[in-house]
Amino acid sequence: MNVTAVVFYVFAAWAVASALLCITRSNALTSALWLVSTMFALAAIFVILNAQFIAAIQVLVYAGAVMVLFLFVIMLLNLEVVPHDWKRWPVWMLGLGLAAVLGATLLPLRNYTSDRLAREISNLPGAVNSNLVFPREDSALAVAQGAVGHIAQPLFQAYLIPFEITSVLLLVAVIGAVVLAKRKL
Amino acid sequence: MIQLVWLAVLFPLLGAVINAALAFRRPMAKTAVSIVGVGVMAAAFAVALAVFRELQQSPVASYSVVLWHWMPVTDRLSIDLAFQVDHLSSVMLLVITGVGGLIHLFSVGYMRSDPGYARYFAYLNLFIVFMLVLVLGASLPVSFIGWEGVGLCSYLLIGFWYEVDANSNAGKKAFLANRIGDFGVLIAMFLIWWSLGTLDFTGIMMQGGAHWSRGSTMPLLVALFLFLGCTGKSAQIPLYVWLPDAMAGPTPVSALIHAATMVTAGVFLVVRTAAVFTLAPVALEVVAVVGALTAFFAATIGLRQYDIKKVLAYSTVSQLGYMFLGVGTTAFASGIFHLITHAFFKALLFLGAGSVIHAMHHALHHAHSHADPQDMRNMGGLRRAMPWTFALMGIATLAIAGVPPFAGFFSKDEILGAAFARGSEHPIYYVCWALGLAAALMTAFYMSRLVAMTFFGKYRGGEKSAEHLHEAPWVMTGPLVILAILTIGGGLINLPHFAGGSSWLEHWLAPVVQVAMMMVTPTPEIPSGMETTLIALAIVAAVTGLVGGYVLTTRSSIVTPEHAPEERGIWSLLYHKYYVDEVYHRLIVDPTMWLSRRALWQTVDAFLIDRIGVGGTARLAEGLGWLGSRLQNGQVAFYVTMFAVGAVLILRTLVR
Amino acid sequence: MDTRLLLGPTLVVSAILFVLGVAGVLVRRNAIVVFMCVELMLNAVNLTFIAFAQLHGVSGQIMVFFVMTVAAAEAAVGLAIILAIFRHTQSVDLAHINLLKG
Amino acid sequence: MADFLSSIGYEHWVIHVLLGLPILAIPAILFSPVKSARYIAFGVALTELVVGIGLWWAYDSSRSGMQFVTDISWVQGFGIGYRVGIDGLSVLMVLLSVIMLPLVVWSSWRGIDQKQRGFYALIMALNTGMLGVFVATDLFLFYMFWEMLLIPMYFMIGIWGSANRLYAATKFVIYTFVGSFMMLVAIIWMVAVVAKTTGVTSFAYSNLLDHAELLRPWGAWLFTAFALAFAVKVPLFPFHTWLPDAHTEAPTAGSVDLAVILLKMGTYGFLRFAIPFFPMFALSKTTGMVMATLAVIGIIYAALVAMVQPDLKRLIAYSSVSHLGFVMLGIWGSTVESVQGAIMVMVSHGLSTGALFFMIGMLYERRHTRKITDYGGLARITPMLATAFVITAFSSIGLPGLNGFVGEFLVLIGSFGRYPWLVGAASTVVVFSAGYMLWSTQRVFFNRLTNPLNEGIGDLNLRELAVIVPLIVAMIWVGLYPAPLLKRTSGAAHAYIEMIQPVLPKPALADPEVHR
Repeated sequence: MNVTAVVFYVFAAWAVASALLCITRSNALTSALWLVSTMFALAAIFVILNAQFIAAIQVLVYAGAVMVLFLFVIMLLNLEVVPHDWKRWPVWMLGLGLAAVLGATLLPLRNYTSDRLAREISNLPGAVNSNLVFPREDSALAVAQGAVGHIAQPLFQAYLIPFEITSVLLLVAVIGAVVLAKRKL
Repeated sequence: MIQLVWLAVLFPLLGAVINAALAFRRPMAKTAVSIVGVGVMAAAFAVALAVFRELQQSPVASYSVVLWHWMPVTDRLSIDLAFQVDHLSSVMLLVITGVGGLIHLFSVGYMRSDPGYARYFAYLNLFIVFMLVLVLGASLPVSFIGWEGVGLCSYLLIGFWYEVDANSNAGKKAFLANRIGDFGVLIAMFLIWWSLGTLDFTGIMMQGGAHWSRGSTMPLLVALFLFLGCTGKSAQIPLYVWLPDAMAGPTPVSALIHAATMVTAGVFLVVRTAAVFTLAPVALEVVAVVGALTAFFAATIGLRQYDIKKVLAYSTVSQLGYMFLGVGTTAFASGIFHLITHAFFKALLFLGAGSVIHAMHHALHHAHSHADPQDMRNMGGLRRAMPWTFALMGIATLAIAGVPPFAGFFSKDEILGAAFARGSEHPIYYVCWALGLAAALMTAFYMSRLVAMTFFGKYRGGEKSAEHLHEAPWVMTGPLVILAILTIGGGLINLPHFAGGSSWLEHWLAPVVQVAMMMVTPTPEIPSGMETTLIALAIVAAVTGLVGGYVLTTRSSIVTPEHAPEERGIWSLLYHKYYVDEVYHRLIVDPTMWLSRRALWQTVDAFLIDRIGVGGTARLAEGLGWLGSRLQNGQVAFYVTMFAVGAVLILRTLVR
Repeated sequence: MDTRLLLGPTLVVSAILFVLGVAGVLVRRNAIVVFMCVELMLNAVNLTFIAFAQLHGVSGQIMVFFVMTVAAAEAAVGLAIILAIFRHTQSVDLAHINLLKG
Repeated sequence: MADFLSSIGYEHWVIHVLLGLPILAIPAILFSPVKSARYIAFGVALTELVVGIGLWWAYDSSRSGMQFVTDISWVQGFGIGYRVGIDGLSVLMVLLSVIMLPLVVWSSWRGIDQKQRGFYALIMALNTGMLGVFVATDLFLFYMFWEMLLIPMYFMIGIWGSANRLYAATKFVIYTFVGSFMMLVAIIWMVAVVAKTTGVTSFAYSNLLDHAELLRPWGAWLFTAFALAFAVKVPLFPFHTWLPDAHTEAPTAGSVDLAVILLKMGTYGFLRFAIPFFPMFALSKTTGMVMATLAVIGIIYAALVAMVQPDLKRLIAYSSVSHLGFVMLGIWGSTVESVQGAIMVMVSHGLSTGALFFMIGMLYERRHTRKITDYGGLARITPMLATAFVITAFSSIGLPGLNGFVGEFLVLIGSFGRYPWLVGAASTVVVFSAGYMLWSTQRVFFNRLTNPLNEGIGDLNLRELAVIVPLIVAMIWVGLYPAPLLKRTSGAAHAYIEMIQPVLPKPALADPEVHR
C-alpha cells in the first residue's frame, strides 16, 4: 500500500461520511454544509487522479457558487427545522430498499480493473495488454501544455459546439431564474 | 279430361281472386259474389265428374299430370308440381267439390246479412283450392302445400268475425295445433327422402317395399311421424282440442272444414301412404288404438254439451276416431267409405244446425233478447216451426246412429266388423271393437238428446221470439234435401255382400292400396254366424241409444242457461271436457311463455349477453381507465420512486 | 504509484455516493434537501468520469466540465421554482405540492 | 333476351356503373335544393334498377365460375386491385339489393322530413357498400366495402332513429367493428404467408384460394377470425343482441337495408371466404357441430324470444335472427340441396322481412308507435294493409306455396343427413314462428278497435301499394316457381360442394341413391 492509496482512502472515507451526514441531518443548513465538505473531499480525490484543473473548478464553481446559492436560498426562506423530516415509514422503507438494490447492482464493479475493461471492450478471449487498448498519454506533451492547456485544447476544438450550447443553456437558466423568482415584472 | 284436372283447381282459384277483388272494391255486390262463388264450385264439380267418368273407363289406374318443375335442385331432389289422378283422389275430388258446392249454396243464404260476404266467399273458394291440391298432390311436398293451405284457410275462416277476441284466438289455436301436426309431416318427409330417395307417393310405395323390411324401425318412425301430422289435422287424441273451439267460425265453415273435408285429410294421408303403415304393424295398432280411444273419449264429452255445434264437433272427433280405427285395421276401403258417408250426414247435421241457429238468431234478434242462439237449452219444440229441417236432421240422426237402411250403418258396421275380425290376430283389436261399440251407443244417445232438446218439448226461448221462428229459406233447405238423399243412398256405394251389394268402393280403391295389402295378412274371415250377431249387436246399440236419449231428455226438466243449476260430479267433468284445455294451457302454454319471457329474453338476452357481455366489456374499459388515472396523484415523491424503480430495473437487466 | 490502479476503489466510492444521493432523494421531504441530494448524485458521476478520464484521455474531464454547467443551471432554475412555490404555499414540503394531478 | 343484352354490349362495365353511380349521386344530392334530393335519389335508384336487372338474363347460369370479371391493379406494391365479379352465390343478392333500392327510397318519401339530403346521400353510400361487398373478389376491396357500410348505417340510425338511437347506433358499430378487426389481421396474414411462399403478393380471391393449402397450419385461428366477423354480422346466437336494438331504432329505410342485405353479408362471407379458405378446420366434426348447434339454438331461441316482444320491430328483428339461423344450418349441412336452400332463405327472407319492415314503417308513419298494444282491430279500417301483412306473415313463417317454405324446406331436408337431431329440433320452430307471427298479427289487426287514435288511420295510398305489391307478387312467384332462381345458384352450389367434398367428414345418414 503506497502513500497515494492511503491518502485516496482517507479522502474517500471523508467524502462518504460527509455525504451520509448530509442526507441524514434534519436541518437543511447543516446538510448543505456537509455537502460542501463532500465536495471538498471530492476535489482532493480529483487531484489524486491528476485532474487538477477540474478539482480547481470543483472547488471554485461547484462548492463556491452552487452551494452558496443553496445556502442563500435556505437563508432566504429561513425554514424552521422540521423534526425527522422523513416520510412515513412505508415510503422510507421503499426508498432505502431501492437504494440497497441499486447498491447491490453497482458493487460488482469494484473488481473492475483496466485490463478487464480492455478485454471487454475488445472482447478477445485471451489476456490483452491494457496499454495497447488505451494509448498511454505521453506525459511530456501534458506537462508542456500545462494542466489547463491539456484540457483547453480539445475543449475548444473537438467540443466547441457543446461548449457554445452550454453557454446558451446558462443564458436560458439565468433568464428563467429571474422570471420565476421575481415577484412581479 | 284427366290431363285437364288442374282446371278443377284453377276455377276455385279464379273464384277466390275475383271475390277478393270484389271484397276490396265493392263488398256489397252480393249477387255477383254468390254467382262467382257457387258457379266456380259447380264448374269444379263438373270437371271432377268428367275426370271420374274417364277414369272409370280407362285401363290405367293412376295418372300423373305434371304442371311445372317446382323445385329442380339436384338430380336426386327434383320436385315437380304434379297432380296424381287415381281412384282415391277422384273419389275425394267428387266429395269435396260436391259437398263443398252444396255448402257454398247454403252459405249464400246463411251469410246474406253479413258485411264481410265477399271476403267470406273468397276464403271459402281459397279453401277448396288448397283442399284439392292436398288431395291431388302427387308427392308429399305438393300435398303439403294443400295441407298447410287448408290450415291457413281454416285460421282465416274460424277467425272470420275477428272483432270478437274469442274467435281469432280459436283461429290461432287451430292453426298452431295443425302446425304441430305439420312438424310431424315435415320430419316424415325428411326421413323418407333420406332413406328412399324419393318423395312421390308412387315412389314411396315402390321403394318402401324394396328398402324397408317389415317391422323395422325406419317405416315405424315415418309412420308415427305421419300419424302425428294426421292427429293434428284430423283432431285425434293429443291434438283434437282445436276442433271444438273452431265452432267459433260461421256454421257453413264448420260444416265444410270441420266435418266434410279438412278433418278427413288425415285419413286420406294414411290411405295414400298405406304402404308405409302396413310395413310397420306397430304403427297400425297405434292408429287403431288412438282412433278407438278418441271415438270413445269424444263421445263421452258429447253427452253433456249444451251448445248444438259443440255436440256436433265432438261427434265429428268421435266419427274421425272411427275412420282411423277402420284404417288402423287395414280396412282402408271401409275407412274411406265411412269418410264419405260421414261427409254427407255430418254436413247435413251441421247445415241443419245452421238453419236452426239462423232462425233462432233471427227470432231472438227481433225479440231483442241476448240469449245464445246456439244453446239448445233456449230452443225446444222447433219441429212445428221448422218441419223440413226437423225431418232432414232426423234422417241424419238415424244415419249417424247406425240405423240399417241409412249410410251410417253400413260404414260403421264394416269398421267394427274389421276390428273384431282383426281381434283374432291381436287382442288389442277386441278392445278397440268394444270401445267402438260403446261409442256407437253414446253417439246414438247424444244425437237423439240433441234432436229431443231442439225439436221436441216446448219452446224455451221466450214468447216474443216464438212467433218470429220460421223455416229457413229454400236456398238453405235445398242443399239439405240433396244431402239427405245422399245420406239415404250413401250406403249403396259400398253395400256389403250380406246386404246383396257388390261393395263397389272396395274394388274401386283396390289398386290404390294394392301394394300395401300385399305386405299384410288379409283380414281373417269371421264365421257368418258371428257376423250376424255383430250386426244385430250394432243395431241394438243404435236403437237403445236413440230411445234412451229421447226418453231421458224429454223426461228431465231442461232449464234455460241463466238459471241452470251448476253441473256436479261426473257431469261437470264431461261438461268441462275433462279440463283438457286447462291442463294443456298450464302444462304447455304457460311454461313456454314463462321460458321465453323470463328465462330467455330477460335473463339470457337482456341480462347475460347485453348487461354482462356488452356492458361488461364497457365497464372493464372504464375500470382500466380509472386505474390509469390513479397513477397521476400529484405526489412528486411517488413519481420519483416510480422513476427510480424503472431505472433500477433497467440497470439490473443490462448489468446482468 | 500508477493512479490507474485506483480505478476499482474510485468506482466503489462513486457508487456509494450515488446510492446515498438516490436514498436522499427518495427519503427526504424537504425540496431543497432533495435538490442537494441530486447535486450529490451529480458529483458521484463526476468522480466516475474523472476515474475513467485517466484511461480514455482527457475527454472525460471535459464531460465533467459540461456536467457542472448543467448542474449549475439546473440548481438555479430549481431553486427559483422552489422560491416561487414557497411564496405561494409557505412550505417546501414535497407532500403539500400536489396541484398537478390527473 | 340474353343475346339482346350482349348485343348492346352489356358486359363487365355494368358493375362499375352499379358501384359508381350512387357515389356520383352523393355530391349531386348534397348540393341540390332540399326539395329535389328525393327525386335525384329516386332517379339514381331507377337507373340502378334498370341497369342491374339486366343481370338476371345476362348472367349465364351454365358456367359456374366468376362472370363480369374486372381486374385492374390499384396498389401495385401490395397487390391490391379493383377486382370484381359475380357468380352463383352473389348474383341473387346483387339483384335483390338492386330491386330493393328504389323501394327503399320510395318508402321513405313521406317518412323522412328533416335533413333529407343527408338521408338520401347516406342511402346511396349504403347501396354502393352493399353491392361492393357482394361483387368484390379482392379481399382488401371486400374489407373496405365491409367497413364502409358501418358509417352510413351509424348515421342513419343515429340521426333519424327514434328514442335511444345513439345507444343502438354505437352498439351496432362497436359490435361489428370488434368482430371484424381480427378479419383484417387474418387477411393480411394470409396474403403475407402466400406471398412468402409463392412470391406473388396479391389480395385476389383466386390467388388466395389456389394457395389455401399453405394456410392449413394457421387454419384454426384464421378461420375463427373470419368466423367471428361474419358471426356478428349473421347474427349467430351469442352475438345477436345488437340486431333488435339497431332494428328498433333505425328508420324504415335503415331497417330494410339492414334486414335485407346487411345480414346476408355474414352468411355470404362464410360461403365465399371462411369455409373455402380453411375447409379442413371449418368442416371438421367439432367445428361443424358447434356451428350447426349455435345456428339451431339461434333458430329456436330467437323464435321463443320473439313470442314475448312488446315492440313490433323487435319481434321482426328476432324473427330475422331465427331465419338467418336457418341459413347457417344450411351452410353447415354441406350438401348441394342445403346450400341452395341457404341461398334461397337469404333471398326469401329479404323479400318477406323487407315487406314486413316497410309495412311497420307505414304504420309508424301513421301512429308513431311500434308498441303492439297501441294498435288493435286495424283490419276493419285498413283492409289492404291487413291483407298484405297477413300474406307476408304467412310467407315469413314458411307456408308452402309462398317463398319462405322453399328455402326452409331445402335447408332442412339437405342438412337432415348430416345433423338429423339438430334438424329435428330446428323444425319445431315451425310451431313457434307461427306462434309469434299470428299472435302479433292478431293483436294488431284481428281484434276489436278500442283505441280511438287508431280510427283515423288511412289505408295504403298508391305510393305505398307500389312498394308492397311487387314484393308480394315476388313472394308468390318465388314460392310457386323458384326454378329460375335455383338454376342460377346451382352452378356455384355444385362447385362449392365439389371443392369441400374431399374434406367432408362422413354424414350421419348415407346419401339417398338417385331414382325417380
